[in-house]
Amino acid sequence: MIEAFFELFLARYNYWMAIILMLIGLYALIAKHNLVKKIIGLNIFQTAIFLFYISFGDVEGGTAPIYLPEGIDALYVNPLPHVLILTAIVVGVSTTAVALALITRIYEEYGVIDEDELKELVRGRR
Amino acid sequence: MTMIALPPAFICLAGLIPVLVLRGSARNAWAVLTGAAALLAALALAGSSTELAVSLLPGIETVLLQVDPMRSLAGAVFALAGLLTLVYAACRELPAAETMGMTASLGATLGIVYAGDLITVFLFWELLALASLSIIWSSEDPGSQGAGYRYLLFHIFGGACLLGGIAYTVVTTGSAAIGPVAAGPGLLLMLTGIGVNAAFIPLHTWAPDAYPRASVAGSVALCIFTTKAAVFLLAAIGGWGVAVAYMGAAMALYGAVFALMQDDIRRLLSYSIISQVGYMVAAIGAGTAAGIDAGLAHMVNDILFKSLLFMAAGALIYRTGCMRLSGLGGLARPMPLTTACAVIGGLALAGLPGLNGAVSKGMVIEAAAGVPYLPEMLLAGAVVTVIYVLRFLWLAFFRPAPGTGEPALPREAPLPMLVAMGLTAALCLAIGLFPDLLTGLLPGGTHAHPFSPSHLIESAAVFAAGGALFLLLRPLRSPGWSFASDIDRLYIAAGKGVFWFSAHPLDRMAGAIGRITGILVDTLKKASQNPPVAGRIAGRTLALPVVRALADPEAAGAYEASLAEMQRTYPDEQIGIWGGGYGIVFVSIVAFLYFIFDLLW
Amino acid sequence: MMLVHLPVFLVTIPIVASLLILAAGWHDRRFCHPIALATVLFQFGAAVVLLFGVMRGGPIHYHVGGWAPPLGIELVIDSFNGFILIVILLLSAAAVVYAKRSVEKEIPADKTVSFYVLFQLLITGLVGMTITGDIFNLYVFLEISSISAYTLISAARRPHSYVASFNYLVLGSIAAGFILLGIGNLYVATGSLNMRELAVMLPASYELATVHSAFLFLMIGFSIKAAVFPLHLWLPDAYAESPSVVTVLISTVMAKVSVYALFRILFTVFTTAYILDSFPVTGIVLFIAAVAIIAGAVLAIGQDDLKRLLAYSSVSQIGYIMFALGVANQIALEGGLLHILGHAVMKGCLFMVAGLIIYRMGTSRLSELKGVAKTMPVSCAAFALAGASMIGIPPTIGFMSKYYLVLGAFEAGHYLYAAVLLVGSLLAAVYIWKFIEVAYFGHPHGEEHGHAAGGGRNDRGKREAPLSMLAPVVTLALLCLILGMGVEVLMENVIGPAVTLLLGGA
Amino acid sequence: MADLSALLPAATIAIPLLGAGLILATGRHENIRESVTIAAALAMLGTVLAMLPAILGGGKISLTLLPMVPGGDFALRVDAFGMVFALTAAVLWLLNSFYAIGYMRALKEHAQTRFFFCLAVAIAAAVGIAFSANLVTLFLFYEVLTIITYPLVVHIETPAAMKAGRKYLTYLLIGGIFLLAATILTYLLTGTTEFVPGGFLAGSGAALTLQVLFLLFMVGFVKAAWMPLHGWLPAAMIAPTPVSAFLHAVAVVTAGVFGIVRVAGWVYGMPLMASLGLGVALAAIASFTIITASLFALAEDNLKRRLAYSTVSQLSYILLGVSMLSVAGMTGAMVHIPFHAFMKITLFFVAGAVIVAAGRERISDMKGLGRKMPVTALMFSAAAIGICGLPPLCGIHSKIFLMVGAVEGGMPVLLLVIIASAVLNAAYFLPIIYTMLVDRPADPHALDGVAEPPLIMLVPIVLTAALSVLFFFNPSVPFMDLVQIAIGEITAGGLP
Repeated sequence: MIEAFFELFLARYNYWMAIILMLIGLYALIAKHNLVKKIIGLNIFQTAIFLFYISFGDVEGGTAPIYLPEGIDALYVNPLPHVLILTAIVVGVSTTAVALALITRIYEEYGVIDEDELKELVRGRR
Repeated sequence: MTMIALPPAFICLAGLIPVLVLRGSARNAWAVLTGAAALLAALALAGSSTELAVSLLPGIETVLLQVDPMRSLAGAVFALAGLLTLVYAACRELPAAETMGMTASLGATLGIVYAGDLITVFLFWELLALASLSIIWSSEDPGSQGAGYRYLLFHIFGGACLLGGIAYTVVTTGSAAIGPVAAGPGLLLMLTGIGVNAAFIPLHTWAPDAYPRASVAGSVALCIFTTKAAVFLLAAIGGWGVAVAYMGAAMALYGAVFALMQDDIRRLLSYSIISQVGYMVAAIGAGTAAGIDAGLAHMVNDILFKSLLFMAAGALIYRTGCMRLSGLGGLARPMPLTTACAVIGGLALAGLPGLNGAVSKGMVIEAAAGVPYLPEMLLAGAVVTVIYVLRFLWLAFFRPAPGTGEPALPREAPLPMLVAMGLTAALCLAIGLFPDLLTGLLPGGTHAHPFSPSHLIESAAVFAAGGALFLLLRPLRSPGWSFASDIDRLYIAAGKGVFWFSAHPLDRMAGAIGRITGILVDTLKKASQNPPVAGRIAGRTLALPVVRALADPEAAGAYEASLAEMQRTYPDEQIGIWGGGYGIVFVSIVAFLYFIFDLLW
Repeated sequence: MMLVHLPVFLVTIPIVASLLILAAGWHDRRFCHPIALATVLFQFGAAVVLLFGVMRGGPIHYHVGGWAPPLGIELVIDSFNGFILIVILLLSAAAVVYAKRSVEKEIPADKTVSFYVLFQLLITGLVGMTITGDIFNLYVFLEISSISAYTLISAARRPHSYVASFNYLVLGSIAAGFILLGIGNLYVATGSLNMRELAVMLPASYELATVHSAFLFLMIGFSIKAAVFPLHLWLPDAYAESPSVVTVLISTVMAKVSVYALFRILFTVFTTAYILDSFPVTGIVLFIAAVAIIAGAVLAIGQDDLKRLLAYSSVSQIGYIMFALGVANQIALEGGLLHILGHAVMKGCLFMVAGLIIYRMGTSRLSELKGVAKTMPVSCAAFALAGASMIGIPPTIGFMSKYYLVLGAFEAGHYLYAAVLLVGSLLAAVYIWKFIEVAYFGHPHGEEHGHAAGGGRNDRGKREAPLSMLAPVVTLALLCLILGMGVEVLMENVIGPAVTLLLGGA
Repeated sequence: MADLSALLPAATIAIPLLGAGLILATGRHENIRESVTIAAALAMLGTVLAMLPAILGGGKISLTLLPMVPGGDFALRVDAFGMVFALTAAVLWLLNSFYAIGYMRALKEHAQTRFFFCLAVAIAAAVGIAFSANLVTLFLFYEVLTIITYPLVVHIETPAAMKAGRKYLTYLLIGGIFLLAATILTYLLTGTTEFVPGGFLAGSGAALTLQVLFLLFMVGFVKAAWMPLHGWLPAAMIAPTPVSAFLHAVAVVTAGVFGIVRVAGWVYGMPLMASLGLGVALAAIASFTIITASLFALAEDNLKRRLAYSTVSQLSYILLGVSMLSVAGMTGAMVHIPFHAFMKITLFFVAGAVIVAAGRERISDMKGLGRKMPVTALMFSAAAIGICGLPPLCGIHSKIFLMVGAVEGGMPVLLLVIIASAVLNAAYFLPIIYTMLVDRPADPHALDGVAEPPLIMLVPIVLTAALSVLFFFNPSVPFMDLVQIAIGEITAGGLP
């Protein structure tokens, strides 16, 4: 019982963090009416994924994957996820940039960044 | 002999084309010429045994021309009568359609007579109906439209039935040769088909319906061909059961009785046709060779005296313009010749020895002797015949003219009419006096002896009975009471019913179906503009009564207002990210559940 | 020598070209279009060469920078994505030709350069997605194309387009996140990112729920990108609001590539064994596809705006392709691939015509387009032809793919779903006819149809669109017919092998 | 020579298509456009006639154009039965072209180029149907015919016309879908859709499957306008009269019945039909249609619509003949296709002539028209009489064969149906004849200024009527002979 509980929650806490963060992000993304807050939610969501990657790339007591001189073979963490995540982060940032640009445009056009009011305005104009 | 092998029918049909272009007396002359040519051809065929077969349809050989004694007799008589009719009709210019109709019906009848197989018969059968239709519709009588309409419907029905019967023969025997039909549906159909033309009860109503509506000359033509052609076909096929004989007797009585009760001359004569055809059918139904002979003989004679009577009646109507017995009278003085012809025809019809009617009527009753009660029925018919003949002659010619004072006396009938009537009357006399003129030609070689004591007594008795009744019963001598309705009222009602059905219930039904589908389509279209909202509106509308019932007034009011608002703004914006987002949350939750699931193992 | 490196040139040269455009455009705006055109034509040519190479010598594997997998990134071209490559580059070429005048009309002059750059990047990203053999690389290219798409949608500076683009961005990012997550799970399960290796390693852990969740995430992610029915909500706005040429590109090429990725993941990474046995998903897919076909068509019927109508029709048509995926037998998949091609061609043509109409008439609302066929006969004729193909009138390609799909469905015993397919084509007839009726038999401003003496005068006031825009339209319209007639050739040489490949055959 | 003649079928279809293209190209110059139509019609008639001797010799001309889909290449095969349809269509297209030119010009109709273009493509599709070698090809042309006739139906472009057009399209497209399903199912059952005299379905599936399949086919061939799926035909009467005449009395509807006969004789085969009890089912449908349609016709006052209902009923004569599953019945059915076409097109021509000359469509307004337009009225009467199955027109022949077939096929009940419908036909045609020929208008001056239609319309009317009479006197050449050959083919495998 205890083992199972331990096994389920504590031993894999990193996954849980990821999941919870993701759900928080998604919630913000969907439920918030302020477009900027939506984007923040999006960022949280993405960050959660990044963390997930990094965490499963990690190895207990591993060092940074740097080339070591002969003879010394240290245990080092898996570099590949980290490399990937660098790309992902770049992508995320650019996405955010585009999103914010769009929001400013929307604000210029409609003068609001609240979703419901925006909806009304859009319907009104169409 | 190829020249002779030309079927008379085709002569008439070929003669139709010029009728279209010719006018006035030229047209009449041409028509008479055609008739004469047909007659010549028919006579030329007599005795020869030429046969002309073409294969019109695969698998069925159609014999257009086949000659045997029976055919040549009938052909000659029909051609003769047709010629006389055309002569009679030449008294004035007829519409082209009518002249064509007459010529065509002569041709069609000759075609039926000389046809060597049933398919050919059928083709000419239908043609005859068409020709008669054009005769009827050519009349000025306003009633002629409906009459012609009903006439053709009847005959289309008959023709189709006949074809059904023919189909049976073709399938069962493998050929369309004319001959006795195996019992079964085929027989029934064929009998119905012929029966329509032969005016079997209750398929007879077209005759008294149409004949009086036709023009003066037209009715003469009509009275000759249709029914007699049917009789000829009956005789040619032969092998009918006794039932047919009794049907004949029934017709004889029925027709006679109705003839007695008519006021319209030609309607009277139409019923008389039915009655006389009854005699022939009875004889043919008796089945013996003598019966066939008798039937044919009576057919020939009836053609003569009945057309004579129709001609006379026509002459009356032509001169007086009145076609009802109640309006006529005392015409013996102004129109002696017509009167004479009418008397000859009438007495021949009544069967006075010395006139042709007696000859064949005797044969018929002899032939009928084999069938129980048949002779008695026929004799009874004969008595009634005598009565209505006397009535007709008395009221039309010999009684003092009705009305006060002397009406402007009509002149004698025009020459062509007189010629035609005279010739016909002469024939009636000739055959009456020298029966062998006719009986010598009969296929079965039966001989008539109208002057044998038995026959003389017989006819004397009939005349005595008839005359006595006529003299005793006053109402018979008084005009005016007419019994104009027959079972055709029934048919007309039924027809009207069908029209009504197709005009109202059927039409409305179709319309309703169309409307419903239309509504469905429109609903779909409207709903498709924004399904979720449409669904919501539908749901709320359904819930509306419940809300009205349960909720307090202002809440219900608000509810209705929101509903109205929704309907007003419909179709609304498509649901954007908002709804979709929740969908995504849902699927992602599912995914995450898998994820946790993963952690457990 | 060059030929060996052709695959990588497919990706690198356009990137270089986009930089070139930027530079040249700075100097003079008129350089942009020729460069773009040259590039895309080169790509098309290269694709053709590669496809023939594949047809002769089997799949081509190219290791970028000489690093062999798993470390290096691998470009793979086999008969399947070779075919897709042809399709998307064909449409891209058409779009670029079409772009010139449309851009001049719709895009603000000062944005022309960036427009072409992004346009080039979009195509590049899509091409990359198609030819890469590395699943993470796939994600990267996906994001490249997506981001350029978000921006292009709003390039016309129409207020609504911002909102549309924003919606698309949000949903797209979620999708990308899911895809990333899925890839991560796969990596956890196998420790590799190369598709071929994944395919080899995965069966060991098919029962592992990590794999299941990975599969699910990837499915959802790509379904959102491909606008499969319940996740299509970004699509109508995005298609309707973006500039005509962008609509053409994203509605044909982009949608197709997303579908391609879906097929790739399902059939190459997860083999048929997985999707049929260990994680039986086809039933659900089939059901969703059926719903998509009907719902998309019904929604399309409701539209009054031509572009919106076509957008919903796309939802329905994507359903057809998913249908093939759901049936997952040889014939149906052949039909599906054929429909990828066919739908790209005809929908491209239809959207181009919509663009032409906006170009001339200034509106795409059906209620304002009465009798437009009298003004633009050629365009409307093209629309009619492509529309007939959309309905599935033989001998157009639309009919052929429908035939194969129904045949496949019947063979698999899904009679009901086959019926749905047929009903879908009927509904397609309805929404296509909405335009046909208006265009050909509507009377502008209530003009009583004059019994024009002698008739045959329906070319009064003809104002046809410029040739450079008309040419691709007509080409595509004719392609609907030609491809339909020559379908057997395609089947024999390209699609047949591709499907056998997908189904794990040779 | 052989190879050249092998290309004739393709040429027959290509010529009208080519003509259509030229019509579109020369649209601005009416006379050129019209002459193109006529030339194409003549050329097509020529090619068809060129094939006739070979076919009458019992031969076939096969031609595979290009492979298309599994189950059916795009292939043509000319056989006797297809020739019946093709020949009818070719002859009548020529006549109809003249008539249509006269009609459209007289009424100054708009969009004439579109009109003639669509007409040309339609005839190509019709002939394609006649020459199809397999179900797929047939379906292809069937769908094309559906689409291309739509612009003709809605030609006048009024809201009512659009509504009718939608109805038309809905019925026909739904039918097409069913036909497609049936085709594919046939392919799955047998692995082929190639027409084989005597059928190829036997033993390929459970009885129920084949019965359902036949139902699919029936719905698929909704163009045969059997009730209750006839609604599109009266609706289509809003089209210009040449269209109603040529398409909705000849090409389109005949395509429907042609398909059904094809399926009965070349896919199922009569023995199979009998063993599945499909004959009875078909007979029931046909009888119902014949009677009900005639009843509808009785009440209809619009001439064209009444003719349309008459067409519905007459088409079911053909189905009835098929349902008898006997040689004579089949003969009657097949031969009724051309015969009915010739007579019915005459009737429609007259209806159009009345519209042109007197501007009247309602029968009740046609009193005494025969006095002003005698020839027209006479031709109408003649054709109407022919439809009723009276001499001297060819309609009577099919009636004879149907009757014989009914007995031969052991369904004497059908005799009653035919008898009843014969009476009904007369019942709804005679009043028209009377109104035209005998009746007088209430107002004597109502018809002033009405005269015979222009010669270019009158001549086709007379010709079609004359041909109908000619076929009465000589049914064998060519139609009955062709039908005999076709029957010989499909009954070679034995009779039920």
